[in-house]
Amino acid sequence: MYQFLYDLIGNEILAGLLVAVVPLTIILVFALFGIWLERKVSAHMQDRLGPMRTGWHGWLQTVADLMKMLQKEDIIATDADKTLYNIAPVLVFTGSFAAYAVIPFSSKLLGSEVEIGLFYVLAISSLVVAGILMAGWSANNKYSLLGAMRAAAQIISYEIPTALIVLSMVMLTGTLSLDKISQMQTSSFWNWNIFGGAIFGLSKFLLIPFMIVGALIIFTSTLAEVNRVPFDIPEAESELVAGYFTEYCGMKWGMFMLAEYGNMFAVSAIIAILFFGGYQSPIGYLGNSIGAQWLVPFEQGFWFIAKGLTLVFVQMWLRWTLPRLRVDQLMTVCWKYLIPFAFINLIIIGIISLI
Amino acid sequence: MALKTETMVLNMGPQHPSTHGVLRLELDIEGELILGVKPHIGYLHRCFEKHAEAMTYPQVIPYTDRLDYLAAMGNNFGYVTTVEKLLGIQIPERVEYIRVIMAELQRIASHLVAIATNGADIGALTPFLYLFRDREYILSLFEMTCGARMLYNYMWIGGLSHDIHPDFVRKTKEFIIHFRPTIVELNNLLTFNKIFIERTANIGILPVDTAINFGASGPVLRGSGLPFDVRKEDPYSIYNRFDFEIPTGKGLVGTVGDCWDRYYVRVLEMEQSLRIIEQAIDKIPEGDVHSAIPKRIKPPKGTVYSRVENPRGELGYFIISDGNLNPFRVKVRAPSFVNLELMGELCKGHLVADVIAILGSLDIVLGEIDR
Amino acid sequence: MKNPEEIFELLKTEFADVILGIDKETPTEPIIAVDPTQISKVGLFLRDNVALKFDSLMVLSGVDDANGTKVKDEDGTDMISGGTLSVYYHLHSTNLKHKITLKVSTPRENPQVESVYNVWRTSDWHEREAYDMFGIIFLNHPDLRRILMPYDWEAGYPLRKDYKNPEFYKGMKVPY
Amino acid sequence: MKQYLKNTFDGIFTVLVGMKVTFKHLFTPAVTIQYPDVKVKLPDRVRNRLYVNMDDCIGCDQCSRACPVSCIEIETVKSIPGEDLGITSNGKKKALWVTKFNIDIAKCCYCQLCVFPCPTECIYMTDVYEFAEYERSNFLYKFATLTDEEAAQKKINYEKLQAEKAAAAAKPKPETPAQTENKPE
Repeated sequence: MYQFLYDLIGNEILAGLLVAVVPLTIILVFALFGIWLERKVSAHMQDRLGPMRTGWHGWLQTVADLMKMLQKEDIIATDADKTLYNIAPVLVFTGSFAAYAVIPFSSKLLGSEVEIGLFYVLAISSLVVAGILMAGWSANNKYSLLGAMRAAAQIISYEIPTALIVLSMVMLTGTLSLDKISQMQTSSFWNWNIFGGAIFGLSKFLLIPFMIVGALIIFTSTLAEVNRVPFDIPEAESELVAGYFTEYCGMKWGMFMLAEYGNMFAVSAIIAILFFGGYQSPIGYLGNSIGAQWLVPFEQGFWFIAKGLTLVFVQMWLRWTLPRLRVDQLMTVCWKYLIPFAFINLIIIGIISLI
Repeated sequence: MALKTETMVLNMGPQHPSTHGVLRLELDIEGELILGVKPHIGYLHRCFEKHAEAMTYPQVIPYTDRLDYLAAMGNNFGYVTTVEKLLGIQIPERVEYIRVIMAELQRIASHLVAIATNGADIGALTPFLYLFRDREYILSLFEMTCGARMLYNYMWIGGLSHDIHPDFVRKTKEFIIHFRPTIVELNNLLTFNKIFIERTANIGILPVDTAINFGASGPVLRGSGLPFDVRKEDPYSIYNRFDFEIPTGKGLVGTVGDCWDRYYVRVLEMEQSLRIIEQAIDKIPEGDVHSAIPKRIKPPKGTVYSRVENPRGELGYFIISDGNLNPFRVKVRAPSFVNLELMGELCKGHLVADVIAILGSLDIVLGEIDR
Repeated sequence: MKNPEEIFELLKTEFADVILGIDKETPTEPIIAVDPTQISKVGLFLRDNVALKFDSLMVLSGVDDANGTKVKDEDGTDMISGGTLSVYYHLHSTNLKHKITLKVSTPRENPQVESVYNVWRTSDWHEREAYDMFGIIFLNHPDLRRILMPYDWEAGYPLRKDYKNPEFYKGMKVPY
Repeated sequence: MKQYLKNTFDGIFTVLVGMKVTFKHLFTPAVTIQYPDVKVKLPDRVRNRLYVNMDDCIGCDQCSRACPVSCIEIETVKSIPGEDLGITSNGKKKALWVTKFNIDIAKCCYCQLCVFPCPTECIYMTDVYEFAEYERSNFLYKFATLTDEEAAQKKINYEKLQAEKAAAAAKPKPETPAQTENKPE
């Protein structure tokens, strides 16, 4: 992408900025759309209508809310640590936004073609923890503090099963580059990693059950990393009011919200890349068959967004179905269930990939 | 080297999403561990008992509506049976049947809120909406009958304010048919959900002797395994004519007397209430619901304590009459008031999140705690 | 299952002059009058005796008997002096299914009743409420504070018949 | 170990059962309505804003006495002979000028206790439930049809009559004041 733009414009800085603008636009538009989708999904699951007045089925509702948030007075509690308090939402948002740098939306549209994309995503998404801790500590509110402590413990713990599954995928594909992983799963859904990847023979069939388990584990643990129900205990509105962002209001609160929805799509994108073929079409490309090569990247973009949104929908679906866990049970799920399963999964996949 | 630690006081409420009103809980916590819970009440104190002393007997009825505002029919029922006992008057059969049907519908409506909010406290918001949808149906039945959805002033001393609507019997039968699948759905979605069980089983265990000593009643006591129900124990109105069971906590997924048992007792009780309604709805005799209402209500001197089984437990009215038009003293034994006392006992050694689950399972209504 | 007369006889033989009498005139249930300073002992006996087993205190209610001398003050309220305040105990046995009502009366000027906290824990808040509303002091109660009214309410005890609302509470106008 | 595997299975299975329930509801029609655009049909016994049909009111004060929150205030003046106040729709003869009939609807608790004692059924609850106001004073509904001057005139007329009577019989009858209950608020 950068290379393409650099060739086109011939200016390094401008090209770099343009590259950055694309994911920013996507994250903002997605957050707006995601919040609307969340509202509509929850409403219809609960036999309600949801927002209906602003635009067709209320699709402008989030825009209206954003307008309201921008106009709100920015209240900072007297006893808050002002510096940290102001940095925290920016840091959280940066963490979730920076992850988009390496996500390949299609074979042409990707911010940076770094070789260690997967590693980068895992690292940068941990930045969120620092932001959350800052938010919780600086607000000088007991609910915020409890929420932040819970969040830190939770996110750090759930990094482990995520990393273990990512490790097994890296072992199988032999690369850390998200683009390369996507390219490997080309041409048919049968080549997706969830179906054992683009290999043939016995090992492919042996891999399928373990791949499904792996996909479930990484889905669960990323769910916890983005603080969604049933793992939304850092926010836990019935216990901690709003957890670490209890004291925030206006656009700073909005940034936490944007970061949350940005994160939701980011982790869905990672799962889509690792297991569901990334931007690859499951049925082949229309552009190839009619001979219009320029159409292919657009189709890829469509498939990528579609896969990501499907996973986001499942996240929402779960949110409106399940109660939330308690903090110790959350740790139990992680350390006693997900990590052993992920570890066994890693070993078995390793053995299978040897034969 | 030991780190210096100190306990933190967390003020939960009076404004908090899940204290079910304006209840303030003072939690002494160490990390997330609860060392002690002190409830502070009185934020909703409306001087009911003082008001009642200045009202005539029928004028107190609208005030009783506002005690347990989720079960106003039950409050009316308790008050009017107490005053009727004091007056010693006979009530027409038709009135008795209609009262029982209304009280049982109200019990279902109230348990729906209890279950829904208990679920919502634990994080399941969808069952909340499903159950409120069905509660609306019951409220519409009440609205059709007496014109109000929540604060009915429906049962009067010696009778009822309105006869039932001509459509009432048909619509109630429709409701029963429509409602049974909702219970199944609720069980699938929430009751037997693994996460819900994990959150409520073995939490806030209340042994039966503690429960009795603390005066707990209603689903809280029955959840501890004692089949105690005023409807059977001390039958008032015409409850002895109906065939129903008293569900008790059995420790199906945890220990007897835990939050899940209290929750599940409510689920089972809705089914029993449906049974009572089914038995009563076809037998409503003909008659005039106004015939026994005394023109002038002036009870003789005396004291009376009478109790009914409200959805939240044993609701008692202690009335002293000095032979005037207004009561000399009305004391309400509010079930939530007594049940809330258990908070400090139940919460010890649990986590902050469990406080919410325990409070939800006690199912308090601040309207009758603060009176 | 025992009726109140039998229970009265039983109590009379056990405690003699602590039990002051039985009032059978009330239309609904007889009331046994007890000495206010000995109620805890009587309660313990009622709870633990195998023939009685009153394990549950249904309700404890304070009552202003308003039987003292009444003097009208300038705004028309009856100011009462002398007479008694009473506490009613409605007991119930979940096991043997019988009920009984006890009553203690205590002078209005110095209302002191022994707490039954150690017998029935449920009396904790009921006693606090009776204290809050009538000013009845429950001896040996571990935590006798106001419960429904603000902790720093200074205008007296609201459910007494001669209670007058204050004009202001901390600078806020009380009657609206 | 068995318990461990059972927990894992239970966890996944019950989550799937729950998801099935919510997915089914995704396609059931909503039960909520677009409120100000669509309105629920209220049943005929509905209890909302009070209304007084002054043509039928005989000023008997029974509603005011029945009210548990004292939100109805009535003042009446006796008519003098020769004045025709008309009759109510159910044939009762009116004998009192209603000079004041105020309902403070902000205090009203919608208990309907005032409706039943009314001998002419002139006070009743309507199905109007949207009557929010910006000023609290707007909630004081004044139903009396007489203007202030007319009311004052009636009072003077009556007092004159009383004075005449007193002069005639030297035994004046006291004017019946409006009875309202005094309750501590």
